[in-house]
Amino acid sequence: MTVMSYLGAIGAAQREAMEADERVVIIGEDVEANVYGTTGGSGKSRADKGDFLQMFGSNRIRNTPISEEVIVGAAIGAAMTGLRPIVDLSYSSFLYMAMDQFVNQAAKNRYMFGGQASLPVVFRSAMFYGLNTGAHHSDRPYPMFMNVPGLKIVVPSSPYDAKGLLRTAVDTDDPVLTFEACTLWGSKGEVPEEEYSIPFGQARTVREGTDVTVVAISSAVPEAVAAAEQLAEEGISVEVIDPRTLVPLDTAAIVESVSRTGRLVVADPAHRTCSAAAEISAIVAEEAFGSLLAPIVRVTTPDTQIPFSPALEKQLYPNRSYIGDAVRRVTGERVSVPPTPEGVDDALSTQAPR
Amino acid sequence: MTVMSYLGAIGAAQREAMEADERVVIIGEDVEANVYGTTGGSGKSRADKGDFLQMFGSNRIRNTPISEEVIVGAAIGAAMTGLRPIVDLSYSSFLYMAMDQFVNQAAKNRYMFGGQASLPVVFRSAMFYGLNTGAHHSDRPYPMFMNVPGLKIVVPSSPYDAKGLLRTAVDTDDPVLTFEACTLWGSKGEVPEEEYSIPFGQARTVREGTDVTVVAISSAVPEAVAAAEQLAEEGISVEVIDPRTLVPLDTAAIVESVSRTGRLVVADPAHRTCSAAAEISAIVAEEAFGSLLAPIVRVTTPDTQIPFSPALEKQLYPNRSYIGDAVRRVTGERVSVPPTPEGVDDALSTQAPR
Amino acid sequence: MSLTNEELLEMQRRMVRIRRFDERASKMVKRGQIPGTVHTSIGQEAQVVGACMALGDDDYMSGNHRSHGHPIGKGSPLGPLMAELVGKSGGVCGGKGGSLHLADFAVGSLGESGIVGSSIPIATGAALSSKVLGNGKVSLAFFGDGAANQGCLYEAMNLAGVWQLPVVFLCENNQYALSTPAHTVTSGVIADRAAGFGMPGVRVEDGQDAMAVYDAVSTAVERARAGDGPTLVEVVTYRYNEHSEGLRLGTDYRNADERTQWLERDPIVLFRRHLVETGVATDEEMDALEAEVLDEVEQAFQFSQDSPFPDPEVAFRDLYTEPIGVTS
Amino acid sequence: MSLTNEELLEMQRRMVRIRRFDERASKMVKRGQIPGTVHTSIGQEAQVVGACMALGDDDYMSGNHRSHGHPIGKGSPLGPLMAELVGKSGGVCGGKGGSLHLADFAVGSLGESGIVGSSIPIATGAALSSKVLGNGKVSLAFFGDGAANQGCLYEAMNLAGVWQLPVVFLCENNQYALSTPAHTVTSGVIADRAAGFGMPGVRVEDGQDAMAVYDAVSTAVERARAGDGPTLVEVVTYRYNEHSEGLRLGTDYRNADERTQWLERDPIVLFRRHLVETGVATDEEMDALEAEVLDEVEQAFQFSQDSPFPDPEVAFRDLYTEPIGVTS
Ligand SMILES: Cc1ncc(C[n+]2csc(CCOP(=O)(O)OP(=O)(O)O)c2C)c(N)n1
Ligand SMILES: Cc1ncc(C[n+]2csc(CCOP(=O)(O)OP(=O)(O)O)c2C)c(N)n1
Ligand SMILES: [Mg+2]
Ligand SMILES: [Mg+2]
Repeated sequence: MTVMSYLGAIGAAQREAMEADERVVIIGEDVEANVYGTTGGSGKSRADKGDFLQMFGSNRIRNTPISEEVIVGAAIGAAMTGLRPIVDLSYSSFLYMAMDQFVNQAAKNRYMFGGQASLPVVFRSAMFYGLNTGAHHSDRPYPMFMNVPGLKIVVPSSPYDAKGLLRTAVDTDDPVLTFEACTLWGSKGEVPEEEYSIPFGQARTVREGTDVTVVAISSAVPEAVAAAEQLAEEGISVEVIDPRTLVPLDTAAIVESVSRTGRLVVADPAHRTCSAAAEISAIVAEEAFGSLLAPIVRVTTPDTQIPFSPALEKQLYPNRSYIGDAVRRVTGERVSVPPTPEGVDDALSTQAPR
Repeated sequence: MTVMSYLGAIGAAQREAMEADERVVIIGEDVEANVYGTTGGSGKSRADKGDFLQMFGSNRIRNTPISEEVIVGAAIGAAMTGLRPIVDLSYSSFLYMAMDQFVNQAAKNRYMFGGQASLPVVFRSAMFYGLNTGAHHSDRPYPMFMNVPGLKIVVPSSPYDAKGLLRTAVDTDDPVLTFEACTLWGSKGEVPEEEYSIPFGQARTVREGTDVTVVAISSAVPEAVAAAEQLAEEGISVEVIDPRTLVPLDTAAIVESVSRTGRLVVADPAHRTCSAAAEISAIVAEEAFGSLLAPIVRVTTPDTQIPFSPALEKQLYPNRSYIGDAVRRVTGERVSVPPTPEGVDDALSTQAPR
Repeated sequence: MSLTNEELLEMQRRMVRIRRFDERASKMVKRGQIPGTVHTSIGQEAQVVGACMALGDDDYMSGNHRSHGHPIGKGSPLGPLMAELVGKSGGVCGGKGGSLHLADFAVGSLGESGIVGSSIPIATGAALSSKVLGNGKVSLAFFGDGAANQGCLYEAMNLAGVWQLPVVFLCENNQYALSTPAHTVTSGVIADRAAGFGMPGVRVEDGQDAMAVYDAVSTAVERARAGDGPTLVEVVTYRYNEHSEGLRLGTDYRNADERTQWLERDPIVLFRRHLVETGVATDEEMDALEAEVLDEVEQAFQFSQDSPFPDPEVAFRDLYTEPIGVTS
Repeated sequence: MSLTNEELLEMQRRMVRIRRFDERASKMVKRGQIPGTVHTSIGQEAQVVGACMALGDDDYMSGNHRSHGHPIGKGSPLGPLMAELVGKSGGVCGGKGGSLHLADFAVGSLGESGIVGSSIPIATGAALSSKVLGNGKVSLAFFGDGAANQGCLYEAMNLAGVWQLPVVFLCENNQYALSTPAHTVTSGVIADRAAGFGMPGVRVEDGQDAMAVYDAVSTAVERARAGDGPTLVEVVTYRYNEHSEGLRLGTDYRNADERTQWLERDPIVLFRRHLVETGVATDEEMDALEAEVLDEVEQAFQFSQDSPFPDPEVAFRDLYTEPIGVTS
């Protein structure tokens, strides 16, 4: 085991995948200069050991124009003809530019063509919410991609998962979208020295518990764990489950947990309406209804766009306090309904360029 | 009252809105030749009375290049500066081309700019599912737009609603997306002679009942009604609710109905995961849990893309039989889980060009 | 770039194949034997086949809603195509694609696209893969004058230009996009757009002359294969039929005279005359070829009728390479 | 197209305003007084102001992430802009936009955009509205050399061309998109792309000369106002600072000599010299102008500090014109 940051784990997975298979290429804006920190060695300096351009050459590290639609489309076409591209789209907010290619080509081609195509292509992007990056740089759009059959959706919440899931993504013959959480970039964790991969569709039980199941997504996972620790002190035992992949979704693990706890809270940083939380709630309301002892409560980002001001933004996302309140609510305590404005926090800031 | 087809009602609403306000313009591909039948008189012939180009001139009937991204964006820009455009995007499957403009401009501009902008613009499109139009022409993408705060989403299921809701859409100062159901184009219904509009966020109780609430969307509404009629004969009383607008959603009406019936089935032609049905289920599982006597069952299109073959497609969508089975299931009868393949139906076909 | 006699005959054969196949498909639509519609390439055969013959068997292409002409031009057998239009299990996509949305990977057809413009990036990506893998394959993207106003074309042209990808952008300018005359929605000349993106732009004014198309595309393909990057080729042509079969529009957006003039320069008639005049074939041989193709189309029709419909359960296959258990 | 002395001085004043405002903002980022980052227009003032001065007060414009220069160039007061960068209630968008995502409708600024290329259709739509309403207003879209590879630009150019919309497409070619040199990702010459879309394409080689920019854009604006349609103007310029403030890249993608050379042709120094040499102003007057602007920037800073943060509840306003009750 070695300790790695979430961002470092992504870089390491990319490097190992590129070393393992010559057909793996990286395509994206500013990947040559390692602007987003996943195509270099440790640190961001080209001089440092491990610069991708030096290691793999410009034939495989493809610095692109700002043309998301053709970048995504070309990666799909390349995947259909023998390459295994990793496309770095930097911010998740830029995915909309290529929506037609995601939905009409990536998701449909194999199916429409009766299995003639396989599409080993990974689309990476980072969600920058909570960092005062403004409405054009704060999207968490995975729910809309979950509604598109044919895509696989990955939402790692730890360095270990980020590395193992990304490796699986590259090795899979289907199109995968990974949504990385920028707020977790700096988080550190243990990662095996040797290469490994994590199968899709297997949730991780982050913390065991008996009173309430909290299914938490992406950056809500550490918040749920923090809430669970606090609640443990209050005598409430919380089980925290991280689905890790939203498509495929480990329905069985969630249903099994709820069948034991009888209560479900879903913490999801996406906007509320038609969120991943909505889906998980609906699955449980259909498949584990008999076990339910209390309403299913969603802790999501409310249906508003993301304001820039540090005085406005932070209150919007699921945090330990809202999750804690939701758990208390389903265990019978009377609490105010989240989100209640938290007042002005000091803003986090990030070095990531926009 | 007069009898109108669903398609005719849309045309009539457009005509009345254009007559009422000079700032209303129609922008779209092939709108000049009335290819989709909503910019002409009765019938599709220019010679017929009521041709829009003749009535309103080419300054207001704007036949466009095939450039969805700029069409949508230009309509947004025009709305921000004094026009009230109706954009005809023909098939809902083409909306992805302009996704960035929908999400990053239409939905965000007013909010980001602190209320400086208002965006009176309507985006119309038709969903052609069930007509063997293939994977590129069969999308029902409203759930992904529901996940975008700032847009209003309209799904009319009758001529009366189509006309009244479209008029409201044009008269609203916010961006509205209407998803019309091609399978309902030919359906006829009573419509007032005089101009009228239907407020957003008010569900319609299509049929009253006491045992089960069926919330049905778009073309699932007539199917739900047909199922209810059949179930009535079996002694099961079904209440059918059509939300009519998904954003804003008449949560109160749904919760109230479930609080009486104790049972909920949601019939939604969208793909299952993160569907409107998921959202409605999640709302009820949170807000009406105490009234629920049975699992909430969703009848949706399964998470697969849409195959062309008439032998494959029809089985996929919510129909009276699946809805009936779902109702029986929540009322305690043992039935097979939908969808069970139905075998080969004769395919419907449509004259609409692709 | 000179063709052998066999190749010249093959050129004519493929054009006739497209014509007869599409005529048959049109009839089938009218008789309700095909669900939905089809878009024929009738009148555009020289443009399609002239381009395809300039490609090698292993080269790639992508297309659009006018979707059978391209694979036929590239050499696809007719039976599976016809069965696909009917939605049968013997269809080239097992009935899952249907018209507009089919592909025949066996002949390098990576997919026709029902979404106007959407397959242009795909062909560009195939060219990227050729470039990275160094396998010498060329890609060609077919698209219409209407699609030439989709932004992704210019993103693709720019990307292909900077990376010197082996791709040919082939605009089938049949002068209309559905009911809309190209000149009313196109600012400037399509072929002239190439220059600003650093590549040659060629306009084949007589797109009914298969050899003219062949020559222009061959030059582009050679250029691509030599590593000198992309070319934009615009071919001026005409569709004889309505935009799609069964469609009836109230307006008379195309003038009747115009159609008559184009009918006088029928690409198949012209090329047949050329072959006979240059001694490549006799009139009898040409008649025989036509008869053979008619027979082939009849067999394709029979195949489409005899092939069973797919099992309903097939709807739940092929979404992912490893099924993730979607059944309801 | 000749400017009065007052206008010439206003031109210089706006350039200095941009410079000093952006310098102050840069400092504020480094001191943590602005959350996130800002993108300065330092070095590009002639290109911004030369273009804006060619527009009337009522004319529209849209911009991009390099987002304060444009409204300042168009005449925005500095206080609300500065307050916006800090996220205060006195901000021009009440703190909801922030840098990259702000607008000042009072000066015709319809929105800077954090999404590269995304605001080009907006300006095009404003031009459509001018055309339909016949109100004589012109629109201008600012975008970078990087954005020139987004497809929506070409869709917009084509649409503006066929509809003869009164819009100017202004490409700020500062030769880099973030770390990426324009020549490595741009095939052909941006200005040359205009011809294929049926409009004039002008390249202002000396984008540090405010008058050169002003003249080129004025010609385009006149053309637009006369109903003769769009123009593409490419201005060659240079940003002095890093892509965004606080960003540190490991690679040396811009060469130091290059920067030195550009610093020698500073647009503000050049224009001041021009004004003094042509007798429009004395050196003392120029010094006074600089001092006034510095003072203005200081006041803007003070305003941004004094303005309160918005009430948290403000996050739930302004999504729709009529609230639909989103609070949780
Ligand atoms: C993105 C998109 N927009 C609109 C359509 C509807 N549509 C189908 S074909 C067509 C016209 C295409 O014209 P062109 O590209 O010239 O090809 P042609 O049919 O003339 O061969 C239109 C508007 C579509 N399929 N996809
Ligand atoms: C659609 C999209 N893609 C990528 C980015 C990230 N990004 C922000 S600015 C920028 C470079 C823009 O370059 P250019 O258009 O030349 O403008 P400049 O910064 O040089 O003024 C990039 C890649 C973005 N904001 N939006
Ligand atoms: Mg055409
Ligand atoms: Mg630049």
